[in-house]
Amino acid sequence: MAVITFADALNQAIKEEMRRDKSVFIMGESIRGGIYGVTGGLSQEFEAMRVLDTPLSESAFMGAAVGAAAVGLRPIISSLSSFYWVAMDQMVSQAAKMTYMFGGQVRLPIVYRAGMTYGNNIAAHHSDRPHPMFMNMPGLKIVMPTTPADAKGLLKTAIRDDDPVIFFEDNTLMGARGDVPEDMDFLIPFGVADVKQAGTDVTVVALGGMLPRALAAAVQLKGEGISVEVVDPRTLVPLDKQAILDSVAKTGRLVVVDMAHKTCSAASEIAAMVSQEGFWNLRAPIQRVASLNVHFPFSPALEKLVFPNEEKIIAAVKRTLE
Amino acid sequence: MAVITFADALNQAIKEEMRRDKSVFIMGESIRGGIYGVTGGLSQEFEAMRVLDTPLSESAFMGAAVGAAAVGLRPIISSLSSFYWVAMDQMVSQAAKMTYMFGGQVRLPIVYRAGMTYGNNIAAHHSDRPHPMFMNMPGLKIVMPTTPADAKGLLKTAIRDDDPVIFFEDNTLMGARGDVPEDMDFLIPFGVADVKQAGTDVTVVALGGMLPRALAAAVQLKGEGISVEVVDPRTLVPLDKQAILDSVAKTGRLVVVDMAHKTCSAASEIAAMVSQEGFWNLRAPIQRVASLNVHFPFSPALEKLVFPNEEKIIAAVKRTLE
Amino acid sequence: MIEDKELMVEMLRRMLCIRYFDEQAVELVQRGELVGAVHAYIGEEAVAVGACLALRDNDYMTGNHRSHGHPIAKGGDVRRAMAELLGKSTGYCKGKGGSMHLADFSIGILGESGILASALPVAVGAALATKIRGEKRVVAAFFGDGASNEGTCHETMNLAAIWKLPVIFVCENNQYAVTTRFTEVVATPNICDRAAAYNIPGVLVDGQDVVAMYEAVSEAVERARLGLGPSLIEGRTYRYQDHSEGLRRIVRDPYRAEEEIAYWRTRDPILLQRNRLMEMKMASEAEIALMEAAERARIAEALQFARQSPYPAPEEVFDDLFSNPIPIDRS
Amino acid sequence: MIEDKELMVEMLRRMLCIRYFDEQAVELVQRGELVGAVHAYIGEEAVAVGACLALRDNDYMTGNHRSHGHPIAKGGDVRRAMAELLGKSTGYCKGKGGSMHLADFSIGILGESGILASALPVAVGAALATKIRGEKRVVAAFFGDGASNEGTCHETMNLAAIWKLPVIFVCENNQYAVTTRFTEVVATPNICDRAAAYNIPGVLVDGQDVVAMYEAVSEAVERARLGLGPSLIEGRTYRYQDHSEGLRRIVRDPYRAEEEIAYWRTRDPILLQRNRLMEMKMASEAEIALMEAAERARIAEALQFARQSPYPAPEEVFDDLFSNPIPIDRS
Ligand SMILES: Cc1ncc(C[n+]2csc(CCOP(=O)(O)OP(=O)(O)O)c2C)c(N)n1
Ligand SMILES: Cc1ncc(C[n+]2csc(CCOP(=O)(O)OP(=O)(O)O)c2C)c(N)n1
Ligand SMILES: [Mg+2]
Ligand SMILES: [Mg+2]
Repeated sequence: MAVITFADALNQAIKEEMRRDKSVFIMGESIRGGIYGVTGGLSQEFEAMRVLDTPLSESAFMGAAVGAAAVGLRPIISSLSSFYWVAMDQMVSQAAKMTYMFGGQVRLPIVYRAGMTYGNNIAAHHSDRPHPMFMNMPGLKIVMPTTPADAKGLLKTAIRDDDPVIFFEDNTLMGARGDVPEDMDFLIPFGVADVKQAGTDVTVVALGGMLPRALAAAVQLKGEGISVEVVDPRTLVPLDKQAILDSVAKTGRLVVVDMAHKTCSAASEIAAMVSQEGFWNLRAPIQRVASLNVHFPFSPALEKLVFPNEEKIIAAVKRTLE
Repeated sequence: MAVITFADALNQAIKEEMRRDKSVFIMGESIRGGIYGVTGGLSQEFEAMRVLDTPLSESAFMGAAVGAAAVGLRPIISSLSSFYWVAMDQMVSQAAKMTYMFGGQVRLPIVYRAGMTYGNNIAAHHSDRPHPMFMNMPGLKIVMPTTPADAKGLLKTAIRDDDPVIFFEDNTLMGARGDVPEDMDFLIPFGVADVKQAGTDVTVVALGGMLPRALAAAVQLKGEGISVEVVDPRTLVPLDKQAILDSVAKTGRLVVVDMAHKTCSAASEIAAMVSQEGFWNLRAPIQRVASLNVHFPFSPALEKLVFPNEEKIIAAVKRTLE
Repeated sequence: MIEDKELMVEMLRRMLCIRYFDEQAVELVQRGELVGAVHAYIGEEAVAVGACLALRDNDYMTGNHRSHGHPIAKGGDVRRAMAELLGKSTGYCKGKGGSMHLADFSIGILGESGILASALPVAVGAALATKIRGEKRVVAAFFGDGASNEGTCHETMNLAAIWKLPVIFVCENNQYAVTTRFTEVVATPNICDRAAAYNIPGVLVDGQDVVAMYEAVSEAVERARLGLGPSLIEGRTYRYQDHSEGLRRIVRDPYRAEEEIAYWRTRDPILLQRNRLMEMKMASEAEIALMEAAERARIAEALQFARQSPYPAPEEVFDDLFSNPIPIDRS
Repeated sequence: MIEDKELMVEMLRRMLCIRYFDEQAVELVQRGELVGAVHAYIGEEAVAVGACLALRDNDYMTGNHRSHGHPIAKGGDVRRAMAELLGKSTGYCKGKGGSMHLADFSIGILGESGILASALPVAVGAALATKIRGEKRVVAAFFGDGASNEGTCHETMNLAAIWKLPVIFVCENNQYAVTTRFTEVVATPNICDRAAAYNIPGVLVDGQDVVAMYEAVSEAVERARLGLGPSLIEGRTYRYQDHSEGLRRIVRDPYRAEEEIAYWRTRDPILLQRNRLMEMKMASEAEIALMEAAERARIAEALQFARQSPYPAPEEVFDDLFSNPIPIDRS
């Protein structure tokens, strides 16, 4: 175990898997220079053909990952969520649909690393959090780690998985530090939520960078005598429904915190699921705390209003107790 | 009033608005020949520059609609939902974000006609129903008519609206016939749901082509002594929340029927909204009846299993009464 | 001109096989036995056959919605193809793909894509993999004149060019995208002129002449195997049928003249190769008649196989969504 | 060579204005007063200024993330631009856009796009509108060497070419996309070589020479106004700063040599035009010094304006999402 950052944990996972399996390679824009902090050192260690700087042609290289995977390699794509729009067709028509459409003839072991930048005054064009859209499309596994250890363990699992995985990296977490195992086979399975903090009054399900905020809210609420159970789903497809339902069975109250826009968010899905499958345990309306249904404005004066924070989570928890 | 088909109602709306306002024009692939049935006769009546056959360059022409609108024209785009993936960036980064990002300097009166083909054995690449994804993106108005009259009235409203509207046309309804007003100013406002059938036991909210199935289910259930209220939201953004909440206040039970994949569907959103805002009126778990979380298979033996039908709706209604 | 008689005869055989397959498919649509969309390749057979015969068995290929010609040309199994068209579980994709989505990964057929130009990145990715592995395989990527206007064409041709990937971009210029003539939507006289933008060879070929296609693609394949990068081959060809079967009911506008179709029928690729084989004394009329009968029988047998095959069972509907299945909401 | 002294001087003035504006922006980033990303245009001023001075006031323009040069060159207001950079309500976009998203629709600046090549369809759409209306306006679309590899470039150039739309595609080839040199990712020696694929003029211009840019774009504008369609102008240029401010902290790889930067500084566009004005006796050293002082003062005043301006009020956060507002969930 060593204490490292979230970014370095991702870097370790990529390096370890590239050492372990020669079929793993990585592509992206200016990644050899380590532009987004995570891919540093790869070009020094691995052959040039395994660390590829691409032209700004996302459709071509995100789709090329499909072709390379279809014939046996294991590509990793490195990009930001906001640049997936231009490659959306390759994500949907090829990556998501190919295995099914061709009757299971082909495996597509691809990891699409999708950084999410928001909350850093980078305005609407660079602040996308599109995980709910991809959840609506069958055929994609969707991961969103919250801690350095999970980042490493889930990324290694993703690289070894035989299906396309979209690996959302919340940039607000990149500098977070934590204990990370050094075991080469440290893998975290998909579909297993992590109860970050046990509690009895209200369940808070929080995604990615929302988790530290939810934990901070829980501390604050504890001071007010409210016991919050904080659940980190870790993967959205598959979703550990049981862990959420079990928690709600105990608390009877649910708040879901999602950095996506509220309408048709992952929070909406979790709320809908619980309102169906956990209905009889609910003792209060389900609260969603998500980004407002508006684009991310640039101005520091406005942007902070748009995404969830501790106060909004606390208020939502209290609403469930009214 | 005259009885015409859904397709002809759309055709009427386009023709009437093009006659009324010279700034309206239409673009799409092979539309002059009337390939998707709706654009027939336009090229005979209007000047060539107002009925444009485009190359297969969706990103260019769907984005060109933004540019043309930004300087004062009112473009209509004619395409299928499955072809929007290749133009996704233009829909998101330009159409949806531009007005806000530029502080309201620009109006974008555009109608994106998005045909949804499914249930006709056309396989995964041509069977998309992506309205929930667009609902997750602020800045787009989203319409989905269910009757010939609504098709006409809503399309005319959409053409006269100053914002980008995605107008989903459910191809299973294209041949449906109904009374359609001939009034040049027959407009149906956005955000006003239509209660298609009053009932007291269960509310069924049904979108687009799901509506006739819901109405058929209601007839069948009536025979069994179950009174179903059927609500057609007509527009998804804005959503007439009040109409749905009012109905649930009466019935205490809700089934939402959506042709999109279940996870993160419009049905999920409506369920989440009611589980929050209508919670205290609910007497049973909310049921979502949506397409299975799997791609549309080609085989007639399989495809029919994937999307909602009368039986599934009936079963869901009965589950709310258990 | 090719000396290899066996090859010359095989060219005709494969073209006949495609022709009869598609004639059968059209008939099945007309009879209502085949549901969904069918885009017949009739008239264009020389493009796929000439190109695919220039490949080795372990080379790769991707295609599009006009999808029966490419896999048959590449050596696919007409029984499994026909079963797929009928949505049967013995089909290539267990009935999940249908007419527009044939694929046989075991012999390098990486699939036909219904979304236009969408398979080009897949082709480039397969080529990248061969380069990373140091193999000598090449990839043929078929796409239409209409699809050539998609942005993905630009991205993939440039990517293949800068990385010198072994891709043969085969543009099947049948001169129309549905009702739109290519001269109205392509700014250069020929689509292959665009090769200049990528510093790669661009060759215009008579797409009705299977030997010409074979020779042009062979040259491109040789370049590719030598590590010299991609080529763009434009086969100028023609389709006799509607864009898709049944479309004439909807599209009333006669976008092309009957005389044009009649002219192109005089340049039928099968007719041309048939005559050539006889002129070159590589096959007699009787031998060709035998071959025709054999190919017809093959299709008839394939249809019988397809008809007798079972439909997929309802419980298969979620199969193959993932290779490593996960628990998902199946309700 | 241009005889119009006023124009020649105005070229220098606008370049100075951009230079000082961006130097100020860089300093504000360093001091932490400006948050978010800033992509400085320093070194590239001649491209935008030469191009925009070839336009009329009611012509249109679109740009990209390297976004301050284009609007200032087109005649934008530095006060409102600076206020936007600081996120103030007096900014061009009421603080909602920030550095990467300046726009002034009142003078045809249709906006800078942070997503690469994503504004090209917008430019083409504006050009289409002028054609539909029978106006004589043209559109200049700025994009980078990196962006030239996006599929959208292909689609828009082809569309503009076949419809003969009045678009000037201005490629600012500053030779790098972040750390990636264009020679590694573009298959032809010059980006303008790709014009061949669209049958349009493709011109390589010394992007450090504002007069050369002006002349090349003027010719393209003339063609466009005559209805002869689009042109592709490549201005070969260079940026002195990091890709974006502060990036050097992250990117350790020195992707370009110090000598290369030093060489390009000898070809500074402001220096070249300054010298030319003096050689041609169009301006004296003293006159230029006065102009420099005036431009510095303009920027200082703009900064003061921006600083004194209020931030947008919280209740404005939902404003401008729609032009015809609708009830949406605001919680
Ligand atoms: C991205 C996309 N846009 C539009 C379509 C609809 N469509 C299917 S085939 C076709 C025409 C294709 O023309 P071409 O590429 O020349 O191939 P051909 O049919 O002539 O073989 C069109 C427009 C599609 N499938 N995908
Ligand atoms: C579609 C898309 N991909 C990637 C990026 C990230 N990005 C921003 S600027 C840039 C480099 C752009 O290079 P170029 O087009 O040459 O413009 P320059 O910065 O050199 O002016 C990249 C990769 C983006 N903004 N949009
Ligand atoms: Mg064609
Ligand atoms: Mg550049």
